[in-house]
Amino acid sequence: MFTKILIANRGEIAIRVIKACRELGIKSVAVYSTVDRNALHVQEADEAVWIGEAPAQESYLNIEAIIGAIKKTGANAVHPGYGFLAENHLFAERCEKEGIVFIGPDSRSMKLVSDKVASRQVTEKVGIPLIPGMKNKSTDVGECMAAAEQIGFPVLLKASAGGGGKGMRIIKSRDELASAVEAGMREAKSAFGDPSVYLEKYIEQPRHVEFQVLADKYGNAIHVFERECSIQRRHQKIVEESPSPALNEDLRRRMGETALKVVEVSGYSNAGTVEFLVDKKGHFYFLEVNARLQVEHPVTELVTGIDLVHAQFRIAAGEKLWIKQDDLKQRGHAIECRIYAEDPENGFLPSAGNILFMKEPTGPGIRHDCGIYSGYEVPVYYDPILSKLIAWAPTREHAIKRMAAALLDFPLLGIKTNIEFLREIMTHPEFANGNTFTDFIPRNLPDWTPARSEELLSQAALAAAIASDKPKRGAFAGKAELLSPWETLGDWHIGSGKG
Amino acid sequence: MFTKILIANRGEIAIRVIKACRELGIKSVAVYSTVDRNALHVQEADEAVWIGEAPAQESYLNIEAIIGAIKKTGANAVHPGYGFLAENHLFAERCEKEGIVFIGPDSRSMKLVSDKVASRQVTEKVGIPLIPGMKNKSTDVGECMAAAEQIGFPVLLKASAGGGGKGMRIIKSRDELASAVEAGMREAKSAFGDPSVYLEKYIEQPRHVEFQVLADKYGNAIHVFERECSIQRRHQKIVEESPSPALNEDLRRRMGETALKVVEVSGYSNAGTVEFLVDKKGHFYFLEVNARLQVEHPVTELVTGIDLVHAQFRIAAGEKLWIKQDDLKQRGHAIECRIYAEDPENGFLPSAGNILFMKEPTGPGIRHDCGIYSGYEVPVYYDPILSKLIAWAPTREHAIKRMAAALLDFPLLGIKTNIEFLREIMTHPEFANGNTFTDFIPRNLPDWTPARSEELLSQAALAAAIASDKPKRGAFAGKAELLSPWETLGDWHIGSGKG
Amino acid sequence: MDLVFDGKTYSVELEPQAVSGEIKAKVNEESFSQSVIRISDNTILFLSSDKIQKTYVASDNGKVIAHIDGKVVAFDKVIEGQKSFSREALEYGSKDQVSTPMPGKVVKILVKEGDHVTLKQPLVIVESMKMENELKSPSNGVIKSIHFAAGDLVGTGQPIIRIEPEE
Amino acid sequence: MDLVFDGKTYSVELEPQAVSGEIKAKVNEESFSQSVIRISDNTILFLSSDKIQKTYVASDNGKVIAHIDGKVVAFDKVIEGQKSFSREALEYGSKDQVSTPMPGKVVKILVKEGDHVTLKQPLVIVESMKMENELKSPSNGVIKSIHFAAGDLVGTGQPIIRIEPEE
Repeated sequence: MFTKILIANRGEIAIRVIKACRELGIKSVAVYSTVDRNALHVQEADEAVWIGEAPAQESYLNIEAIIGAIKKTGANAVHPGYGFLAENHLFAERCEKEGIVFIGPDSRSMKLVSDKVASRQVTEKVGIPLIPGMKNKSTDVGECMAAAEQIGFPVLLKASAGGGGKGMRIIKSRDELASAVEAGMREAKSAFGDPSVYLEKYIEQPRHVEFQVLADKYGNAIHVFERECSIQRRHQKIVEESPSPALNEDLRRRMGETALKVVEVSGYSNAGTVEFLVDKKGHFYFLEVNARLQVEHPVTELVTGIDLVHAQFRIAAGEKLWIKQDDLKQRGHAIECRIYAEDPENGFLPSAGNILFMKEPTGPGIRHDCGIYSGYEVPVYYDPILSKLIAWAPTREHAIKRMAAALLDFPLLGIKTNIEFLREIMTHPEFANGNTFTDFIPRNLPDWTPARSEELLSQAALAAAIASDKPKRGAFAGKAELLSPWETLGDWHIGSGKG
Repeated sequence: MFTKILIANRGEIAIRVIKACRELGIKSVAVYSTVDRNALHVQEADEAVWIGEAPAQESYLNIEAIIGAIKKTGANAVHPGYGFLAENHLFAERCEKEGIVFIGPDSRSMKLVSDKVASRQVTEKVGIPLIPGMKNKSTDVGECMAAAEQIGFPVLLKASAGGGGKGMRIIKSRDELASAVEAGMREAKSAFGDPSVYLEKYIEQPRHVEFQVLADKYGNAIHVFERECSIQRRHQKIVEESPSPALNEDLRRRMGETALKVVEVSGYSNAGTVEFLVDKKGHFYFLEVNARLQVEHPVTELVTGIDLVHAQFRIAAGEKLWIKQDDLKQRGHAIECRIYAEDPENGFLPSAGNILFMKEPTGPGIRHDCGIYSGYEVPVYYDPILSKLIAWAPTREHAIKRMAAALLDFPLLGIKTNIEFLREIMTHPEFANGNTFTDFIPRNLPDWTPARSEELLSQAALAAAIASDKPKRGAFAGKAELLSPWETLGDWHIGSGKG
Repeated sequence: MDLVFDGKTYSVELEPQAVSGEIKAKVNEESFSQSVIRISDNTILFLSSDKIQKTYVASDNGKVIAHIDGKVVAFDKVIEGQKSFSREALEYGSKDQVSTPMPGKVVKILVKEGDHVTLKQPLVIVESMKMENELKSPSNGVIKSIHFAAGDLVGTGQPIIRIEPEE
Repeated sequence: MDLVFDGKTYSVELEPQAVSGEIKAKVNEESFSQSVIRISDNTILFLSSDKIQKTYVASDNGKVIAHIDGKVVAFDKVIEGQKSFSREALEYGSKDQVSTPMPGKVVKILVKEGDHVTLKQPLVIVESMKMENELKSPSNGVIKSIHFAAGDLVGTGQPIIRIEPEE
């Protein structure tokens, strides 16, 4: 096994990997940009190296700086997390040349699967079902227009080089195409350094279902079942769950087999995700392979008992796959909610600033993969993901209630977040019914704004006034008593209540 | 299902039950003594009722006050937690008379199993293996002496009315007997209101292995596998795990069947625990039934995926058992460490006072059932348990490392705790080897004191000095920056380090 | 003390009753009494006859934020001697201008001076936190002035476009 | 500043070097320099060439507690103008008396005045937090006086038994 791993990432995923290192007695090295000097991942690592200024191009996307940090600290391996360089095959290739183990697929198969067009070509040959679409990626509006005409509107625009919804757009008609393609290319360039896009047939009201796979370097592979990730906003997943409410045993088996076939033909190794769209009739279409650990990997971990980060380490270190497909079983139900710094009341604009107070949800079945802390200043430069709240329970119904209860008692004050919006999803009857299609949010929660009764506002104003009525003798010393006049109150009973 | 449950307890177990209520949409009612006005369980409940002064006899053991609180709030059911009234059959009987559902066994079977002598008589008849011992409980030193002579020293003294190590003593010879019996009776009286004790043959270097059972009101029962709880100090469990490193499939099956036989003959329903001693040859002896939810129930929950508190609710509400024995499987490994307010450097004397700062451990596989918070004043009146840290992982080795890592990053400052001592257990080679006998602590960690190098003390002094060097402009405003001169530091690199 | 949320002022007067275990309070002239326990700087319990309401609070300079029943309310404090201001005027979203709530880069201006625009019409695209965001018109009106061009960096609350609202 | 742990005094002098990003410090005359980031009131990072050491701190009146690498060290602060004191003298466990670190009830006194006792011999049983605890003799010596009887409540640090230690 490795003795020292550098984590070429930040935030909650860097901390997730650092904790995995700590459990295995592996030293961890964090990297950070100037603005991340006080970030939590720096505090949790054994070592940390400054790699550049705040803009990601100068730090977290800066291959030279990261290779330099690996060499300087003597790390044997690098874990890329998700985003940034995770699916950059040039980085993987560079690591291979430098004799550094890249914890992920080899650069050749990464290059193949991360190129959506190339991977379509390979998979089409072996009969894997695909959505009709462009044969080649493009940076030309005219070419896109011609392809769209041939496929037939509505079409879906995607960035060729990356995932996460960046650059993605539904184009309903000819008129919208030019500006949509231009904007998509700009976003693709900014996010992945490559403006190429491609178009495919847009499937209405589909579900997004993906299979987690693990493949070793010797051609052995298993799938670790599915995650349903249909609840999205602007093509960005925000709620994920496993098992999918839409799969029966037969469909699950067939999709799992297809996922393993994709892995086989692309020569993929390490952890990866095979994404599918499932339409209302239960037809499924292969979308792409995410050649990395996914944001939503914890739901799989909780349902199957597999530690995916440890599995990544072991495979990268050359171990043969130690689990058999038949040994795997899904148990109970897990749901993940992504906590974003964004303002649902104002078009989900990203929010940044100082976290004045936070209390992490805890309790049976609750996991919180967290990248922030009380007093942390959320910078404006990176993805607005703050943390991930994951709830496991024996049944889906119970997991939903557990998640809703955890979201209710999760103060995160000082910046705007989507916590209340997520609770709205958890308590929505269509979610309870498993009617989770990718249009869930526009269909069920269009223009959502939080309800605030005058009674609540009065109570809030009272709380705010009490909070501002500080005792005069200086800082809070950690004492629950003697803080202000209210603490001299006597004991209270039910029934002594409201005036 | 119930609409409102009163929790006749405090601390982490009250919060555990309150959270279960919240998930199921059941209103929760807390009770509290005068000294517990600021306790966390009061904050988490939907309602709270004052039931008396700090001494438990006047509040948490005060049946009249608790029945009054149930009636006043209109709760349908009462959950007793563990300790206090949990195994008091008079309380269960009183609830039955008042038409309140007691979430636990009925008073008749509770009375039977909680009387160790009576339960021995019943189980002996059906051939359940027992440790040789007194036929009747006693409050007479002379009677105990005669019995001890007949059994043969060493003998073990136990309180007849309760568990948790209270009143328990090993008596090696005649000379020790009188004072040990007297002290045991005093402790038994103080803890359970009943001074009766009894004696049995003391088995050397045994393991303590218990089986969790669930039985409905219609004679259906399952066992939810075992917990090994051999790591004890003064007969008080401090580390528990599941599966037991000592059981093979055959022994597990036979012990599970025996546990179910005990349940059957005692007419027991709801969640309970059948305790056994296992000697070095793999013989097992039935000890007693704990007629309550155990402190260590989370390890079973994590390994089997059963929510034991929800199960208790459902069974108490009259549901038929919904799980079959064959559907149950142990997955991975879970370990629990009990966090106590006690001072391992000074004979484990209990510690109380103000918690100045606490950071809860988090991360994959970590659960923290917690009854305290930063700023909380730990009162002197009750059990010194503060919280329970539970780690689950795919293997025992991984679970141990996960637990050790979590204990390392668990500051709980202001009172003395056993956290460092627990970490010593987790990192001990005999624990890693599974050599967990009840004499683990006296054998492997006698007179343990924490090692503190001069280098560590210098570093600690430096940290203390920096902490005391407060900026002049008042309270910490939640900002990570601009706190003190150190924050004006530039960015730092590996290698720029030590002078 | 006066607190402003969403343009509305909440005037709160507190009168702790140390003996009875309650406080008397007035919020906008409405009087009520309430049992309160202050647990810590950030935690307050409100106690009524049938409910414990755990409330979290945090404050920063001119702001006090309360978290009740899963809902967050951020108030602006009105400092004495300073005239009252509304949240709208401080943040983006006033009727006569478009600004961004956080620093970002202007990607594209979608209108030009003199254009007639309608409520919610996209006016400018700003990139922040790696996502493009359309800022929409807060009213029907005419574009009065444009203060930034594509590629410019824009700070929190800086007006990007001013609008002459029409009735 | 002077800090006392286990009877030993640690004198710390701090000299922050704002420009270089380090502080110079002296602990008991030994000088070193160290990179430090103060994350919050309770969190400090020490940075050296091969290790980040996250350290937690908390203080209360005369005490400062540090948590480094899973180990807790509680220092007494020596306030200027006040003479230095040792931890032993403040808590139970000084050589000439037995007291309890927390309130409890005396269950049984195991010795009487004039008894010769040996180091670690049990002298008194006190019940706190529902457990009986034996308090042991801190030295070889003779029982000088006994200040409580069975059934009495005893407060933190109150001497229960005084001992005349022998060489």
